Amino acid sequence: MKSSVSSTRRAAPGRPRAVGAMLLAGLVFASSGCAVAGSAGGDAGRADGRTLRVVLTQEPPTLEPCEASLTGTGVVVRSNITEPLVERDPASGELDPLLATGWKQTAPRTWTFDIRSGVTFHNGAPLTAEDAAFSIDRAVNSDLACNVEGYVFGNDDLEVEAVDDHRLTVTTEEPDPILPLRISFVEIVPRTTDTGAKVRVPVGTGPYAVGSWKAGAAISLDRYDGYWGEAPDFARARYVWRSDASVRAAMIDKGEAEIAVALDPMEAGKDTTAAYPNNETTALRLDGREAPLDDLRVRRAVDLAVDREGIVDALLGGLAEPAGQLVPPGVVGHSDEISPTRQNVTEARALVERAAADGVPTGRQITLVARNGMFSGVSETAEALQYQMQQIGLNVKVRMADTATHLQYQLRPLPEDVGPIALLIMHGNQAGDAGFTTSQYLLGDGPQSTFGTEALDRRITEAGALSGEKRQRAFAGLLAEQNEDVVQYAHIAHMSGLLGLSRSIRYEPNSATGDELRLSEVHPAKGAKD
Amino acid sequence: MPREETDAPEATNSPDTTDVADAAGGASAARPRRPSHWRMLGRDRAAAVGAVIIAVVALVALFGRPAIGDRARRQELDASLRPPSLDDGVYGLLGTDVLGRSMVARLVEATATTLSVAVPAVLCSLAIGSALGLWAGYHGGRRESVAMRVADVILSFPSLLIAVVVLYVFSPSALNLVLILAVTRIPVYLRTARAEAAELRSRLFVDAARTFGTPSRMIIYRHVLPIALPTLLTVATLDFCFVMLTESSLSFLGIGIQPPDVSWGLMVAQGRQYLQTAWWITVLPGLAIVLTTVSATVLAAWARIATDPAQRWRLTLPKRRRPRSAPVPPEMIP
Amino acid sequence: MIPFLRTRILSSAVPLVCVVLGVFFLARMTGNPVDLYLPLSATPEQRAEFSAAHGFDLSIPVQLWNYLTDAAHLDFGTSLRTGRPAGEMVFDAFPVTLQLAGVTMLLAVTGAVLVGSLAAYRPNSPIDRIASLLSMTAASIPDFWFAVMGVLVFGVSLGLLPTSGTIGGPEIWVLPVATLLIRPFGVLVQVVRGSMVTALSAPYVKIARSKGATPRRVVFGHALRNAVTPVLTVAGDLAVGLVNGAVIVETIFGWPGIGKLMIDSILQRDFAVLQAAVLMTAVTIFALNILVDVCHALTDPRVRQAVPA
Amino acid sequence: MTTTSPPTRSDADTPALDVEGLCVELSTPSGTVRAVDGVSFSVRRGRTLALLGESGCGKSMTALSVVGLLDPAAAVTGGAVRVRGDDTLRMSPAQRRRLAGPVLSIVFQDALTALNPVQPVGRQIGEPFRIHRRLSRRQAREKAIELMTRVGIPEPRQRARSYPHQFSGGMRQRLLIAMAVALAPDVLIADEPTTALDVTVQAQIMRLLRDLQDERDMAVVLITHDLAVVAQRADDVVVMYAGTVVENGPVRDVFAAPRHPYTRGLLDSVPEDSVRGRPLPAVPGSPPELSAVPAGCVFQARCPLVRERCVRERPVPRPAGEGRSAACHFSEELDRA
Repeated sequence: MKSSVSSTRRAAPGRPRAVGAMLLAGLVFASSGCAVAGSAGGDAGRADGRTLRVVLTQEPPTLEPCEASLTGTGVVVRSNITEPLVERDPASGELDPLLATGWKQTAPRTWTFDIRSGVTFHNGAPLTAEDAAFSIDRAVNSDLACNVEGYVFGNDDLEVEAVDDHRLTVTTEEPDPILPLRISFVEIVPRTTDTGAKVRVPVGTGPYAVGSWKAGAAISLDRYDGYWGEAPDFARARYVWRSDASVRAAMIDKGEAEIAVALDPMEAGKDTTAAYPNNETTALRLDGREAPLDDLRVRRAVDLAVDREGIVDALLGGLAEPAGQLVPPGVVGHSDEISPTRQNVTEARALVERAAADGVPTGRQITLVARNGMFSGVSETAEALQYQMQQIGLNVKVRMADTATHLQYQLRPLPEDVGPIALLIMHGNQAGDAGFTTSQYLLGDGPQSTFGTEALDRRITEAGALSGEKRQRAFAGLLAEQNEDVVQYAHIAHMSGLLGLSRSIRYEPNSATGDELRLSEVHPAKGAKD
Repeated sequence: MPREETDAPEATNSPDTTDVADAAGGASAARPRRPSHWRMLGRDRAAAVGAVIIAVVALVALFGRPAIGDRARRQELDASLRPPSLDDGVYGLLGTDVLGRSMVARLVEATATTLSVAVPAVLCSLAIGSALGLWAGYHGGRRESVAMRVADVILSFPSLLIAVVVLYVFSPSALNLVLILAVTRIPVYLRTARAEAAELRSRLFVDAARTFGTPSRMIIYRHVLPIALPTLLTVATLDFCFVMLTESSLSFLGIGIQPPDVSWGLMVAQGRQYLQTAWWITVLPGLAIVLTTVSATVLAAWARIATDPAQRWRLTLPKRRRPRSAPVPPEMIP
Repeated sequence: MIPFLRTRILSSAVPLVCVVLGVFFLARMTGNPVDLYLPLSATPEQRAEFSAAHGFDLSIPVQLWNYLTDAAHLDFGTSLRTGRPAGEMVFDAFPVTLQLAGVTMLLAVTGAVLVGSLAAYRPNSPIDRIASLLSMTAASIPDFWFAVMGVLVFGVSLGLLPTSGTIGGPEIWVLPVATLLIRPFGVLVQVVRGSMVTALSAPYVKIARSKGATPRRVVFGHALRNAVTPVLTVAGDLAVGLVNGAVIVETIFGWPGIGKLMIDSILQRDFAVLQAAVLMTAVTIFALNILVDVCHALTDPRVRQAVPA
Repeated sequence: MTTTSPPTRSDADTPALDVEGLCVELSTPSGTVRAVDGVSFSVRRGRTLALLGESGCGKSMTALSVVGLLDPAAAVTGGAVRVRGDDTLRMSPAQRRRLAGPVLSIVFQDALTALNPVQPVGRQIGEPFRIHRRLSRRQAREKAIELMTRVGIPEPRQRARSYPHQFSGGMRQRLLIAMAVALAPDVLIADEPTTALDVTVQAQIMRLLRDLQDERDMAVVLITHDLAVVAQRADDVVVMYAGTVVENGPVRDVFAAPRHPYTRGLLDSVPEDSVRGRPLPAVPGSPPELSAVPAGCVFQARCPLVRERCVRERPVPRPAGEGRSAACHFSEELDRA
């Protein structure tokens, strides 16, 4: 429109002023450009082959290591800036040594860890057992209310002691067979770290140290030259964030970033994407305390109503796997025997009719609560579930909530007087053990469970004390029991993440990628210059 | 109230008509029959097209839902994202969305929902805002100050924020949506009505009515409202556009119309992730918004002239030389 | 001019106070943030401790008093989400939005005055019709849709512009400003055109022509200043409305502005940040309203004499 | 435009303004109508010509066509407007602009809307000097103050900074006149310059106009419906009815012995003693609609002398004495009446 102005004869009178205005605009433009650039840190982040540019969904609220179990924080911090003593191999579920070279159960309630020598923090201080003890103490026993504390360790405090520079003992109140796995969630920080408040920018032992954090714009990491392990290929890494998936995808297409997380499944066809199972499992949690969902037949009917293949193919880009249990393959306790329920509308309808005949108020409105942004296509999924539940004769309404509201529905104490709720949940299995899942989601009074049965509760408690093959069998058995006799959950799918990867790099995503994007595993593509 | 004094007499009384009216005075003063609105509409091609589009939209909104039955909700996951084609009957004409629902049926249903949100919202804010504004403008003084400050408060609250709080935190029901949209738009009418009433309150016919002891309520209703109404209605028509766009923005943030209900705004918002793979999901409802609002704007401009005796003559001129007054009245605040 | 300003400022302060109080109560109505920030299995003791640490256990009037007294010292508390001072976060974010909105309004008003005047000079000419149609269309395109299209077309397909971000040369401004611009521009073109048509047919314009004034002199010397009053009013309200548009633009293009900060903080129940952000916006709107009034007074001598109610 | 083109001094015989057969068409709801139909008149420097007629008779439109300020709804479809011998209707807009001010100028009736409300009056009055003489702002201001002094604004130096709304109606009319005569135009068109004013002020304004006319040797076209003003001020009169000229001649002769029944009607309806300030008197009936102007004589519906020929044939202006013409088939009969 503006060109038509200046090219028309009648506009001629306006030109000098227009030019003035444009100049003025340009001036503001330029000055404000400087100001923003100034506040954002200057660096243009061009593709120079030495900087790895990663685009996330949101700015990490903090880089505090004890909050690393928050996805937004952990994806930057874990294994890049700070490291734990022990790490879990996402593929096999085995524990591998990292800052600890070995560990063993030295007493029924005590585990001993051998601390690696020759490791230094970014501030130059050497790593000792005392640092490790400090870190565990800070994350688990302090008043910081770290996220890792409640989720991984429950409420019990740990007794931590540095025996000498390279030996650490951890003592629990009850025998804990999976303590090393729990310890893998604690990122190790130097003993000089603040214990009174959370830190925003941590010091760690990882391959990268925080270079700069321009609030709102970008976080830069620099390669730490004193890193004890193999040096990563990229000298620098930059994180930026865009909340719109199509923009993240566009940045890969445009060459503005090498890695983009959480792309839309619709992009899956491109060769610049890589899908990976992300250890998240979606399910519909049926509130068994409220009619009509208090009737087992109705819950089973809901389970039968869900068209898992249809949802996975049409809405999730074919990337997910229909699920029959809350834990995906690779997690201790996953049962290979359980197969996802197949949709059977006739049978489901019959079940609902039978329940109705027995006086169950099947016409009562059920609220299907889902959270915006839970995963890509969540509102369509909710619509599909609603439609499928309606098809079998139930009355369902969808309510899309924000995170905080969704949490109110998810966590005990559960909201009162809201009628029967079918809550769409997405459970992360990063811990790699069904024990975490069952105590939260299946235990009758579990923090995220609406009801349970005594039998199931007993089996959960028993299984938690076991280890090895027995543990595996016990959990697999009780997961099957939930599907038979409890049906609090109508499982939907084991989800997949979709990563955008520029052609200039090589990276194999794994199930932990969503929580822990290891920059050291990213390499320049063959032929691309270093 | 300096800002509201936008309507200094010489600005609104369109002096451009005076000399022509003078010249043509002999003709227009005693014109035996005024041309019917239909004929005038027929002469203005743009307005006629706009009227047809608005009429179609209104008809679809009123009678579309019974006609399509449950087609808009019938899902068929196997038929996901079918492009528009002629092979699948009427309902396949515009393709299907990601859940395999017919786009034709979705658009029809969305028309009804969109209008059922936008129309009540606009009417509410029109009624409340105009009433308050006329009352404030007619009485002046303290009452006027209070009303204007109320408008200022509403305006200086980021409206999207209120929307997020009410819709996200409490309940994203259609009723709340209508209320939010209505409340945030009240100041527009309040200001416009106040300006009109303030200007009219000193006019002779109002004074005359006052001296006869007519209660102020009646004066406002009988003398002030009829004169202010055309302007207010024009603003309302244009506000329609704003309300639809806001509803769309709210859908983008996930707090607009809630599925399985569907509105144009929601369709555009949900469809944007399929822009590259299935353009029709987002482009068609977007087109519906643009077409409807442009038609409403054109029609509002036309109606404004057509209802103004001093300007009606413009519409009857031959096309080539027809001067036009503003398609958007200056009072319009987006 | 001085009494004019004084009256105006005093009368505008009332809404400001209302907004300050309103946001406090609105925030409190959204519920307790404790659940969001504590681990899922936090004990009641931990919850109580957290509440006490952030003052959520105090009674509402006490919280309000603390909020007001602290705000008077420009202390807005600490963000729950990031642990940073809320005031600092807002002051970081605010210039971004202000620059974005400033550039947008400057371009929108300049462009609209040029295009609108051009259209009004020859009503119903092809130029007028094209300008009217385009401006109406521009005003009715959903902004987020335009933004995503812009990223795909200009960012990816044509490769002319960066897709998003705040770091880089002037080119990074194009898409965000264009997205924010379309609606104000579309509306303003129509307002300018309408008010110019009226002004251009006024007798004083005829007189100016009878003095031999060139079209340029007629439009910019005589008509524009008379036509500018409604344009200013509408532009002021559009500028206020830009906060809403900024939410969308900042969300899509990853600009760390105050619109996104506000929405994030409400979704995260980060009350301190929310209050600081809304207060900042309200003060800006307050200042903007006064600026608009001053402009009115500057352009129209009649306004200067009228003392506002 | 660089310098004021020195007007080629016309000899005394060439009229300053010569309008010939001017036709203006107006688009109306019921189709295109002829608002001005074949109007001709001319006026010399130093002389005053009055265009007399009821409102809607086309006199204002004639004036606007002469200065080129017609509304878009109206268009000149024929005739010529010669200023110093050059037809302005065939000029380019730029050429016309060069005449506007130094040669042709106009005063409107409503001085409040004719002055730009947002500009100080000094600047508006000085504008012609800025446009045509390329004076600096300061010089133009001085000129404006001189003019304001001349038209009788008290304390002109201070008042030059005031805005139109700060002046009374009479003062505003003075300002408008000052602006119009700034460059001493050859032709000044005054479109009902006193209608909006009260009677005492009217007289002052008319006196001012006359003084200025004498001073600057201007030709004045006075558009009015006020017989008294015509009688006192004009040298010649053109009586218009329904877009046409019905009678034309020196005021004294025409008023003494009208040759058209319409003029006659006008004069008869005025009481002998008080003619001043009355609106145009009542001639029974009302003018025809422009869309329904009859084929024959335009005045036939109200004419006391009407007969069959008037319905059939439109009378053309015929000479009716020394420098006079009238468009009536039976103008001779008026003498006898």
